[in-house]
Amino acid sequence: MIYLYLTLLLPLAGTLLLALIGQQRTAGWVNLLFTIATFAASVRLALEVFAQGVLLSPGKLFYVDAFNVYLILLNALVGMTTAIFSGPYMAHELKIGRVDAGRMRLYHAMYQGFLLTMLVALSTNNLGVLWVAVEGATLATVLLVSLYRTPKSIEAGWKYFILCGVGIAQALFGTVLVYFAAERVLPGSDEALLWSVLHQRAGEMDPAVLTLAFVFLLIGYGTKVGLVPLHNWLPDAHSEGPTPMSAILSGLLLNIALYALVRFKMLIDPAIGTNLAGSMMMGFGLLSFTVAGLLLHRQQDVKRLFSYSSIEHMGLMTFAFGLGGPMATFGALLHMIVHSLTKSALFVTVGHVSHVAGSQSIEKIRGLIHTQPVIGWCFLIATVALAGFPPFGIFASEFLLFTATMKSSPWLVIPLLSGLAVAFAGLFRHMQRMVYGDAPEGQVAVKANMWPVILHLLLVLWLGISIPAVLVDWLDQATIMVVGKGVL
Amino acid sequence: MILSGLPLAEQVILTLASLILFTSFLLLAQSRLFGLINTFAWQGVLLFLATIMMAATYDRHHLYISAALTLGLKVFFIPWQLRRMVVRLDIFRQVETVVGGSLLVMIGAGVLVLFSYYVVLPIRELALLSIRNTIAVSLAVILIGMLMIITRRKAVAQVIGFMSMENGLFFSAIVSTSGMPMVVELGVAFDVLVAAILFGIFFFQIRAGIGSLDVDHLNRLREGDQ
Amino acid sequence: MALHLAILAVLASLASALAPIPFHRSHRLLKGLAFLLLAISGIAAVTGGFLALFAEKPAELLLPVGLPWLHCHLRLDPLAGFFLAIIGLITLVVSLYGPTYVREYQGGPQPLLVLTLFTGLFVGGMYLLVLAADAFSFMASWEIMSVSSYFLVAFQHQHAKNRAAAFLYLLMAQVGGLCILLAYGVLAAFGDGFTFAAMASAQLDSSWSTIAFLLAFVGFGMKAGVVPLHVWLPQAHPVAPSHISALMSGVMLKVAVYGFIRFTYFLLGDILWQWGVLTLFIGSASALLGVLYALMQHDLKRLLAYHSVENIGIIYMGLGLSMIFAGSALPGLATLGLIAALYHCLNHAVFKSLLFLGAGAIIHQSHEHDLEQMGGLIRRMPVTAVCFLVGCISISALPPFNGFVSEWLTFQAALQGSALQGGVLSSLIPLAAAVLALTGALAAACFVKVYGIAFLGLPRSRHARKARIPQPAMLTAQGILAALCLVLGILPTWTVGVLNRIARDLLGHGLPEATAHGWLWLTPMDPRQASYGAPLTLLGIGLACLLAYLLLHPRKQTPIRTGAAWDCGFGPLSPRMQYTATAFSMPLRRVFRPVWSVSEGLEDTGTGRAYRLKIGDWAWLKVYQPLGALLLAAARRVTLIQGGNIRAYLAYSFFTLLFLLWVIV
Amino acid sequence: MIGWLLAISQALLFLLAAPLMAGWVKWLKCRLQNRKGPPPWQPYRDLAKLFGKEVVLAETASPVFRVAPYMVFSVTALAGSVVPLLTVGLPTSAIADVIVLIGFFALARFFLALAGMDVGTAFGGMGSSREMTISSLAEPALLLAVFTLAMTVASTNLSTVIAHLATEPPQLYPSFIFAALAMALVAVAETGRVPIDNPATHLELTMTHEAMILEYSSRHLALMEWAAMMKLLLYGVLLANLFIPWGVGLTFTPAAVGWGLLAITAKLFFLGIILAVTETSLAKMRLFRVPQYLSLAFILSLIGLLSHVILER
Repeated sequence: MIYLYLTLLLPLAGTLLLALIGQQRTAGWVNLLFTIATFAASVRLALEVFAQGVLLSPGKLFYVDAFNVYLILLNALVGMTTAIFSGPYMAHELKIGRVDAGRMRLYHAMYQGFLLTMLVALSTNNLGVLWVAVEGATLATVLLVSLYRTPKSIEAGWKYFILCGVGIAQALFGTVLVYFAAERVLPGSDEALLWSVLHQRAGEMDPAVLTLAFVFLLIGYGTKVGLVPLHNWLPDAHSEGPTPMSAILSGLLLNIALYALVRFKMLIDPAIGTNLAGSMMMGFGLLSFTVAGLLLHRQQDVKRLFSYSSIEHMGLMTFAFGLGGPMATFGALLHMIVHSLTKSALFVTVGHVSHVAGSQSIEKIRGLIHTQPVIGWCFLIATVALAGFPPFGIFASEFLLFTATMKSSPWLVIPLLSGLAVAFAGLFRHMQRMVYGDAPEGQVAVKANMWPVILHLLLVLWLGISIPAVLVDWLDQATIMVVGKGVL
Repeated sequence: MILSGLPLAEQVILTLASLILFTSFLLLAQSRLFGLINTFAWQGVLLFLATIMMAATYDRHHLYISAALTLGLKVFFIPWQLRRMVVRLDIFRQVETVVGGSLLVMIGAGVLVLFSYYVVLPIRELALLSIRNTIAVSLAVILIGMLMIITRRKAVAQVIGFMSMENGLFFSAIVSTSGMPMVVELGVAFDVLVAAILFGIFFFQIRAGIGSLDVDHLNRLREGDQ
Repeated sequence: MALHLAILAVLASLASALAPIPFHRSHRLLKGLAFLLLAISGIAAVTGGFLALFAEKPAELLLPVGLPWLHCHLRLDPLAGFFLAIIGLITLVVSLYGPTYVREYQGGPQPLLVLTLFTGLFVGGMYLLVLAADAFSFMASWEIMSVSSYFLVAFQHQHAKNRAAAFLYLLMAQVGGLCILLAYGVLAAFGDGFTFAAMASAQLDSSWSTIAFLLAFVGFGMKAGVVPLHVWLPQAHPVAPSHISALMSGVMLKVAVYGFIRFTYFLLGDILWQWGVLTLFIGSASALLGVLYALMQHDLKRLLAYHSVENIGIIYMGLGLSMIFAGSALPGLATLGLIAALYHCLNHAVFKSLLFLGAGAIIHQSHEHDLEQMGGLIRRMPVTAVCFLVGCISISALPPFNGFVSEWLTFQAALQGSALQGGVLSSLIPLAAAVLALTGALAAACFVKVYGIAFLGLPRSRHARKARIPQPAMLTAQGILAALCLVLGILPTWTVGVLNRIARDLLGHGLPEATAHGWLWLTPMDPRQASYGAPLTLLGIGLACLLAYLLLHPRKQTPIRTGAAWDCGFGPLSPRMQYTATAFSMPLRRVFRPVWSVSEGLEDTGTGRAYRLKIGDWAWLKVYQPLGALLLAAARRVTLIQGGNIRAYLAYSFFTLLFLLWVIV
Repeated sequence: MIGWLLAISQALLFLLAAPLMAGWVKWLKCRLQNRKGPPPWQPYRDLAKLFGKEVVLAETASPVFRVAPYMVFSVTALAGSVVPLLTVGLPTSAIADVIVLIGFFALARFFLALAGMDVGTAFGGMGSSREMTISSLAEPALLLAVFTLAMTVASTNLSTVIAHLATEPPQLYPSFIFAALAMALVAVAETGRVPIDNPATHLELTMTHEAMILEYSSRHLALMEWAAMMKLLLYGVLLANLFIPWGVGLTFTPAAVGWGLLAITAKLFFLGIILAVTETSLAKMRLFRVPQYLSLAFILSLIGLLSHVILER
């Protein structure tokens, strides 16, 4: 239990401390130290959960089970590796004058604050607190998106703020409706928003209210997931903020919104009895997947490119969760991990790439392999992994997903596969021009620490070749929770 | 539903609900920024009254805290802050026009109210209070708030629309379930507070970066051939 | 034992990818280590493959990697063994050839390590693919093969052409891979599991099995390069380094055929004759169009790539015939078709690799890809010329070399069409045979052109004049393959005997008659029906030559008088007066004009006017380009939703909300 | 053993008879054109003269140029040895069925065309290009015609086919008429006779065969010429023995062989007459009319095949 609190308190302490000293030159290191400590705590937490099973805090405020423990671990890990990248990256930004000391303080404090809100969102048992945390995550990052104070970044920040604010407000309404339905089942109880309680009684709630609630939840959290047509904030926010933020946004925040959505789906499915929620998620998933795939073809900014790819992958996961069934769900859960790892690795690489080329514009990035082979190859390999080629983990999860689709609704496979091909073409047509060929005059290598990227890619490779037993166990338990049946 | 069959408290709540809905319409129609802010503050007052009403009727003590928060945030702090902004940004003279013509928007809002009622119809009425109808009203407030954000060009007006959505949400929580658990209430209030502050920061950023608070000028980030 | 050797092959190839990484500073060490390990893997694979061909029962193994509930199943049966041996053989030869050939890339813009790394992965992926006995490991190794070969195609990425080719290649590989995945998905859905054993036992109704078949057909056809899925092939093969082209063309396409056979014969099992008709039709189209397109090329490697399309077509024709017979309950004839196809797989692997290695030698020496710039190379590189000639004769299906035997067997299978009940089918099948005959004749025309233009005549460019004899290792590699062409051509009985084991494993039926009359006579059905004495053919030709030589050659050795070639009295001949490759194929271009999109005319070159000829591929112009345009148009439309106006964005979410509310009520 | 002896002697006979056939047609043509032509045995004299001459090679010729005549000659000779001339059932006929035979022709042609391209003159390349074009169009027609027979008898073995047709009671196969016509057309094209090519000219713009061997002299030229004559005889024998199989010896008894010799002589005699008459009455056609000619052959053989499938099964 202590480790759970540590996992949450460390980022809190980090936020407060860095709010004071964030402008110092050592702040990057302090940031890193806090993330390392958080990661260590989360590892101990995971071991504890592995040994003892589900963990419920005394006040029933926190609840760690197989579904969120690995996400907590993933969060802490990506938070740490991104912090490794963040230090030198932001130092470079400071040096070239894109940010000043005050903003560095904001940045570092909010980095920790962001991690805190995400960890709270994952570990909380209270659905209301979940909402508060997700909204908090928006608020923590909104100023980071406009950190550079360029007209574009301000615009992106404003859009992010308004669209997500309006969206997430719908989720609150949905939560209120769930609470309303739960109150009737558990009258006068203070526990009507506790997931651990509701999950037991889900079948008894009023289906009409829950259906209504799910629509709002879907719109609300769906906005944060980046489902088309609620996604418009996403490419802007991801492309204009500092790159470490993009890595975390894309790699983690989207996952958390999806996590919230799935938690609610788990409550709503038994009550409604039909697969209405699932169908809606499938529809949104497929639409996002297709549209994002097409949009990839028209990108001119490398970070926008990868944020659309995030939409695409989130669409795929949403589709999979909507599809239901053990295999698709297992695939989607696995996809959450591998996508996070790959995508954050890619954004970290993109950060280095933009330093090499001095620009985020795809037109200006050329000959990376020539100038700096390690960056070029990491970039290329990470994209290959992202496109779902084996032996990387994304292949495994997509394999599961497609075969599951083939089994339950074969005709949907056609748009799914054509979408995948379209998206792949969209990624690679840009990719090739950036990494291959001759470098432009005067392009020189930069100092880059690629170990976070390599670590992520190795993890993804490992997950593609063989998934460790403990993870399989968790994923399977989570699958059982989500759809009632495991794959093993 | 026969009004006379209801206890007085509930009659008062229903009246407040209709008044809140009315303020939403007013917000939609207002073209002066100060007018908007004032109307918004009045909506907060109504919300505050409704909360007190619920707290007294059902003896929910934690609702008094909510009521206090509402009073502090929605009636005093946010309107005060917005007013200060408007003055400092020197935009209080500007007239805010409604995109698409205010009559059309009003009709649209009316349709939204009907739609909200239609949407909540399937909910079975179990509780004593005519909750379903108040939920319909709060849903209508939310939707109208959204409509307002869509039809207003000025960032400040959008913020007020957003906050009025929040009011609708809050109202629904109050009337349907007598308020959320305390921890959630506090969290939501904290989020609203932070959001209000952030909005203020953003006004200055937008003003500095783009030169106008007209959100239609925020169109640098788009796809296609630029 | 066989399986252990196969695993050793996989490990050695992976080691050849990874082991040299620490030594990448030293070219010598890097090359030595990488190619040595590759050679070891080749030897292991050939040995393992052979052992598997003669093994009593298939070897199986379960590796604890892969998905948690689906560990990696490996299985080595005769079919897998056969293809394993093919891969190993070509790998072995390539590892002989490679060290010298890659010298060209030393000190180039791309590190050699990239080449060796992905070569190792590529070969390893192919080994693993034929061993895989569950859908997941099959797909994983399939994609490893695709991706690593993509990197090999993109190796010299400083040229925009190479990048475009690599992109197209990977895209089509991806689409094909997805189709295969789906095909497995269908089987798994019915067969309750992803292991091949579970899938093979699946009971499908004919419509679902047809769907699965079609998906597999497209998926494997995409990689094998059948018309109209072939467009990546003539772009990707020419731009890869030549020894890689040999591997890609000689082996990777075969691996696709392997997948197709494995899927159709082993996993689907109950074959419908309609599938055979489709396969036969597509095969015929590929064979004919492949050779016709090849005829019009004058980039040597591109030409060879189109010939791969042709030969894959021939293999598919054999398979199609076999499937028609299998679907008509004639297992004996089905066996004949299958053996013809398998035999051609082996032959094509050998002679196409030989030709690519030869082309590589030419390019290595003259740095010319264009036939029009070659000429007279037989004098500069005689050994290569001889080996290349053997390759040309083999690929043109002329006796007594190997290409002929497999085409002959295909003809024999086609002639058995009269055994079928349906009159339409039995009259269509001989038509396919006529197409095969046309293909063979055109291939001969094409290789007369290639050999005549490249090796004979006078050098057409300075580069061609400066070519020299390649290094011995390269020549040895070519020599081995040329010898194999001859051996496989004159010992068909032995080869068919080996292939029989595969057929018996897949169809439960062999060709007992084929080898029943001793090693001299190949008699597929019955000696009275058809027979071919390949060793005697060679002997006959040899004897006749010898006799003629002995009888006619003067006893006294006087030097032969030489003089200028006849010039019609217009003065000395110059190399520019020779027939060109374009001119050579002109009559056929006129005859088959609608087959290509031909645009010709005169253009100003600045110094004068020159003849310009552009040959376009209809499949590319009419299918792929419009598809690409459609995609881009759709993308352009879709970008409208990201128009920049925040109010519009909010309206989206507003109306989505209303829509969903409306839906649920 | 007797079979092998007979086979070898038949092959020798074939070699020796080939010039006579060519001479016979030439003589007949001259007669038909009101000329007093060389005697039918003139080709023997020509060959003998050529064998005695000194070889002169082009400076630019490569070894391929010198190997080609031997290859062309020996492959054609091998082809001759597997075709039943006098009797069926010879051991050599098992070496090659009709498809292999076509393969032999193709192999010979391959070297011939290479030789044409070797020296590097425009003539040679042109001849090779045309030869390969014509043959690639002719081959499918030939094969389809052969298939009609093969499907009737269910065998591609020439010996089996001829024996089967000769022994069964005489019947009229409609398909054979078309197949025979198609094969005759192909034979004309493949042996370079009028209207495809004119064997009597050396410098004409449409020539094919002669252009390829333009640079040859002496014994090389002789081998090439001899091979061409053998090819003519081969096609004649094929046409004669496949479509008019009667008279071919079915056993190895001297009587049978004798009858076979007589029969084939008579058949070839008449074939020569037909060939000479057609060659005299037709003019050579333009090169780009040749595809039409060959597609006629293809259609004939296709009709033959179809009528076999539809009418005779």
